[in-house]
Amino acid sequence: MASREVHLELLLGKEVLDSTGQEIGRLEEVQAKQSGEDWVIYEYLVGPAARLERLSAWALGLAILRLFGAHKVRRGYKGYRVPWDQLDLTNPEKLRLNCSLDELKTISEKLEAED
Amino acid sequence: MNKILMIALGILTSIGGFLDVGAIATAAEAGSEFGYQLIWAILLGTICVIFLVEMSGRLAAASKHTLADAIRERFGISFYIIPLIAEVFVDFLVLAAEIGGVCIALQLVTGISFQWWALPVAFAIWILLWKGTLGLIENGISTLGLITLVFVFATFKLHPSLTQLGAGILPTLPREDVTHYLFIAVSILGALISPYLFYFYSSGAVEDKWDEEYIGVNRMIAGVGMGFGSIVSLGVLIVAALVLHPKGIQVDSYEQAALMLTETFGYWGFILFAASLGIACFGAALEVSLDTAYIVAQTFGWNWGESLHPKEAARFSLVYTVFVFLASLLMLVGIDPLQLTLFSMAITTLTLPPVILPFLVLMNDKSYVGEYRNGWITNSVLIFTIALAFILAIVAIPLEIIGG
Amino acid sequence: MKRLRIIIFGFLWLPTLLTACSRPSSADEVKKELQTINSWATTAHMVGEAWRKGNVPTPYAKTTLQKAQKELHKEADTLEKKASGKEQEILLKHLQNLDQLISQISKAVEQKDYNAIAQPLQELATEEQAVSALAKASEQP
Amino acid sequence: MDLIRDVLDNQLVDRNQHKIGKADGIILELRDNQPPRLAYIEVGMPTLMGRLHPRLQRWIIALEQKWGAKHSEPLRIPWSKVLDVGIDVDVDLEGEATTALTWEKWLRENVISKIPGGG
Repeated sequence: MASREVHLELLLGKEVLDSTGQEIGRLEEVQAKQSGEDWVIYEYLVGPAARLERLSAWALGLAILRLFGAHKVRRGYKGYRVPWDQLDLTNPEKLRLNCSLDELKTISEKLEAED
Repeated sequence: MNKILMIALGILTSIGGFLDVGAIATAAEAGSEFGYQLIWAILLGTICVIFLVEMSGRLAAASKHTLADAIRERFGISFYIIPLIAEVFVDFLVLAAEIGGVCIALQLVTGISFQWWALPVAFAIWILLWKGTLGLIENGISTLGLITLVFVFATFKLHPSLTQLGAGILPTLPREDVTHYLFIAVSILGALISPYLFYFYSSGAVEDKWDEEYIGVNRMIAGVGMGFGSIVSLGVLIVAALVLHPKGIQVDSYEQAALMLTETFGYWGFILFAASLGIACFGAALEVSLDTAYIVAQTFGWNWGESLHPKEAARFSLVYTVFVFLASLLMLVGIDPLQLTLFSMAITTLTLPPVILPFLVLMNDKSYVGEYRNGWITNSVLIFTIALAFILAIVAIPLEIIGG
Repeated sequence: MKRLRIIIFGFLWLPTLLTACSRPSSADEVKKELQTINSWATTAHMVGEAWRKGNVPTPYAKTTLQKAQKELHKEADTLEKKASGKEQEILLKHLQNLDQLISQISKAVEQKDYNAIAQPLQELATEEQAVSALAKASEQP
Repeated sequence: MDLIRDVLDNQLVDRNQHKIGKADGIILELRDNQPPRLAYIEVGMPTLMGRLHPRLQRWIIALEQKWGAKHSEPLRIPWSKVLDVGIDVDVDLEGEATTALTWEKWLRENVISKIPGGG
């Protein structure tokens, strides 16, 4: 299959659903690392900032949350770490996990423990 | 450069920048209508603006980033677009009001109606920006701005009662006209806490290549310079309270304000009032025009710099060129300058929350300010200022309708 | 431009206009009017006085006196539109007097006649006192 | 590396430390059974406006096509040209030679230089 392009900036703040269609949060951050010649994505952060986005102060609200709640938001306190192979980007309008929320929780905790 | 000289220059720079059409107009109106009772508003506004200007400078010195750059980079375009549009809109109104102030000053002296001066004044502003450097603008205008000290001298000559002055330091409500009183208080705060100062100051700091060594200098400039400007505002308020208030003259137009120094200094008093108004507004007009070009260029990552030749920063230079002439049109069609001033001060307060809120994040973000993060005192003042900004934004419009 | 301003005003403040419907009482209105009248009358006086002493340039004095007159006319107009009463009539009479006196002062300024200005200035002071007496009286319920 | 925090919306500077724009967009290449690859950084008004509203994007493209430099294509900087990601993003390019400065150059030649003192 031919390669496809995705505009990352348009995915930011989009709703993410799990494989059963349950909303788990919004795409907050994308992490990349070097792999040979290329830089590749290895992890997404899906956070709880859903409500704040309505005020369009999404990023700011998030930052303030982090300020007061230290790094908990980022460290999976209420958000999730999603490995690259668990998030399907093929339809940018509908970001879906390849697993269910419960499975994601286990994966996320495992990643946390590894750090 | 010698550090003391640097501080002295910096302080001088900020004096001219602090006093503008809004500060003069609101202080004159406050003094003429409520005597000393609104002194607290000037003091409160000064404290807020000192802290915010200090933070803008510290951000620039520690991160080499201007405030506008930092907000877009840290929060992304979908948040930044709010303060950006708000700021450009407010800059437009304020610039028109500043141009109006210069035009009125010329009208006072020559008798030729202010409308006729709109385009010549706009041209003078533009040619200075086009040909001049940042150093020339900062130092030239603020040196001339020392003329506004005339209000402080007048205060001493008029011997105000210190106990009555002291009573104005604490906020009190008047027995009547409460809404109008509060409206003027809000306008004073809107005039002193001008968002353009923060963007302009941080851009100037980056253009002057500030680094960590300037952290201390910056603190001095913000504190002494802004405090000094506030003393001049207080001078305007006190003179208006002593000269106009007892007679029952309420400042509804600049012509009335122009009388406040004639009893103390005679003909020169009149000329000095016009000169103070004209120079302060001219300086502020230069800063507001530059500010707009700065933030637009920084939004899109264009090359920018007042000291660059226009062809080195074509889009930047074009922004201020178009902006200055567009703003002067508001004066050309004859909108009343004082009404426009008060109106734009009220609108300014509406834009304060999205402009000030990002400080809280940026000034605590290690990746920007590193070890120069806010301490608990600066954070407390900042949170207080943000709360104040929200209150002002909420009450400004109802007050304008009922009391303005 | 004026229309644009009205549109901007309306757009921004419609919600607050709808909620903030409190109107000032008529006693307050009368008092405000008296204050404005007094303010402009005193301004005219101060300008005349400053001009006589050579403290302000003639063109400034002329335009400011005109402005004072215009503002006083505006007050007279609003006063006339309201239901007539005895107080209104007295006030209108005062406004007429003020208008005449300011015209005389303007004329003196225009002709640079420093002698002709003394008399109307003095009379203006008397009128001002009458107006501020009315203002004081309106404060009593 | 955090792409949103460290790259998106950050200042791009060229080899000579000249500002050439901001990182308005980041383009990923999706691949089968392999992690998505960072392909380009995109610079341009249409990309930026597209993030606010698709209609704004169409307007700005139409405007840029019709007037002035008649250029609306965003610049794509291959990820291999990215030298360093700090507060600014350093790229190994000559700004003047790229299309990021098409409008800057057009205005310089057609507007600024026509104004006295601007040449």
